Amino acid sequence: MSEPAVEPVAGADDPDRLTVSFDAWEGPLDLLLALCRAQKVDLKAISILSLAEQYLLFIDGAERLRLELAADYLVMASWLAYLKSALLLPKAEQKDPDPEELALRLQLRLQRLDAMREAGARLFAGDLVGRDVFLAGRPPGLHVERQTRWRVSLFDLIQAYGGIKARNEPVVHMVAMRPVMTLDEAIRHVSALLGEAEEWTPLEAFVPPESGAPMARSALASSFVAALELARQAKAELRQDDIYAPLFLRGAA
Amino acid sequence: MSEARDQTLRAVEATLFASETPLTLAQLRAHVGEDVDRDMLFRLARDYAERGIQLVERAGRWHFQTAPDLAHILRREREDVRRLSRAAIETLAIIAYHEPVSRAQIEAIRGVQVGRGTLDVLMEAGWVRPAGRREVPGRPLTYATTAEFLMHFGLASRRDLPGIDDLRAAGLLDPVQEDGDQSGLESDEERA
Amino acid sequence: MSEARDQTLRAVEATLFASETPLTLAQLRAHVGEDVDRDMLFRLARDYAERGIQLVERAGRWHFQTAPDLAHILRREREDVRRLSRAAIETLAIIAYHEPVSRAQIEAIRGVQVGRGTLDVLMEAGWVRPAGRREVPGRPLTYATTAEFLMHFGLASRRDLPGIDDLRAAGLLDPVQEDGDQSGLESDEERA
Repeated sequence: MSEPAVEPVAGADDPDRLTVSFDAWEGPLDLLLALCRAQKVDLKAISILSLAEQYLLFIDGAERLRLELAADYLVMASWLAYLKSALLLPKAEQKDPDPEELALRLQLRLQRLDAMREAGARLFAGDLVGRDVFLAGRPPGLHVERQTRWRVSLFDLIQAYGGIKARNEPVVHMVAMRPVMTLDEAIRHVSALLGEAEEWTPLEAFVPPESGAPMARSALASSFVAALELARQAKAELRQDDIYAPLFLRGAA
Repeated sequence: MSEARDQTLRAVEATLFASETPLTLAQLRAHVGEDVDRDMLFRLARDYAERGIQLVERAGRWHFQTAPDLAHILRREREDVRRLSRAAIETLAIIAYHEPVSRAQIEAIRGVQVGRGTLDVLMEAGWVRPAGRREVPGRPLTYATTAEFLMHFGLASRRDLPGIDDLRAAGLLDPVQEDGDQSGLESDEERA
Repeated sequence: MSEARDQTLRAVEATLFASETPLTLAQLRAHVGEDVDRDMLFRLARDYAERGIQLVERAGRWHFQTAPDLAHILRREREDVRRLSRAAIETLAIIAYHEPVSRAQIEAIRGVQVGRGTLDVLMEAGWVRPAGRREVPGRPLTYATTAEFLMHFGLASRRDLPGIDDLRAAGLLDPVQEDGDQSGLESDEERA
């Protein structure tokens, strides 16, 4: 931690040297803390007003020496100038962000940074491994030799083989006969009945009555297609009064 | 103490000596046997209290190390002390005392930007680890210290951080707003 | 023993502990101080005689080591019981029923590729051994089961393996549910 080095020591004309000395602070907060330290006053008792004045003086001095100041130092300077003027106003005229409150907050920030800085130093003052205490130079190490025991039973083995065999059995497809009425059959059946049908007769009457439940739909469908086919051959006439209405059939005249 | 207990104690002692890393009670149990208990570790630590070697607990892990007062004799040969930048030391202190803490919070406390390099140095040393995201807008990543940090700095737990109770009582460890307010921020990237 | 001597003793102890190599008396003197003598080393060795750690002299150099009777604790054998993968079980079954059998034959029977790992696991388990090359083009290596295999599965000989008809009668040839598609060969390397 360096003291504020505003006054050029030697070689006052060498601006580089001054820049270097300004680098001693890590930002404006750090500089403020250094100014506090120089006062040798407890941070809790520090006067933010006088601190602001010192900072502004410091920045002023630096500017007089034509030092290049990083923007954030200037931002802090203008903020502190604002704070200073606000603090100097009579209480009644003080503006909304209460300047006392702002000053208190700055003080807290300084305290917090100072505390962490000190904490860092105290951490490194402890018994550090490799500096103050040392671990065993060459620990032999702990060795765990893992051995895997596989769990599998004879049943697993045989079942697996059975599984492969079953997978590889030649596959034979058996197609079962389904009860259907073929179109040819239906045409024969419908034509046979058509000779007797001089009047309009519902299609259902042409479906063979013996076709039981499993075959009923197939017989109806085939009979319908047969009726269409016979109508196309001009052997039959079809009539339907409405959509979805019953379909009537009679022999062609 | 029974003879069986004495044997277990010896086994614990040998295991701790041989291990390349500090061991937790659970690890000792897994290695030596279920009859290992904390009292044995306390007794071992007492046995060694006055010796040149000591048994210490750090972050729940136990290891042997040389007695701190002998540092001057041992230091001569071993100069592998890490030289950390001031930025890194402060950042480490802030993480240790405020954890879990985001980068923006660290910056708010320090008043300057924290370079990526600073955190990298601390993570590389094994002292700092990412500790999840905070459920606030932006979901910032937070950082915390590791068991290795406690071990390296000779702390049994975070409660042993120097002055932590006083700092907490003074309100200096209260959660910090993430927005680095008025004071401008400058980068310390190069100096990390 | 004087207090100064005690301090030297502790320093010797710490130095021996932290040293990466065993140290001679001369090295200890150079490091700790001229007041180090052999008696100190003997006394230290006595202090540790009953402990889990011991101080020993080997060829004029001193070092700490764990007590020899505790070696079994530092070198533990641990047995992991694991289930054999389906790929490995099937491969083992095929070898048992068809031995000697080449990898290509196993693949033809299983309908999927046999990963190198699968055979390795079976050989590591001691159940399968290489059984010479087949005198066909490419001279493929064949595999067979071992005596250990028979012992593990409680078989007097391979003839004790149930035949295909037995398997069918036992319902073991009922179609199995297949997971995944059957088209083409898939590798079971990872599942080995």
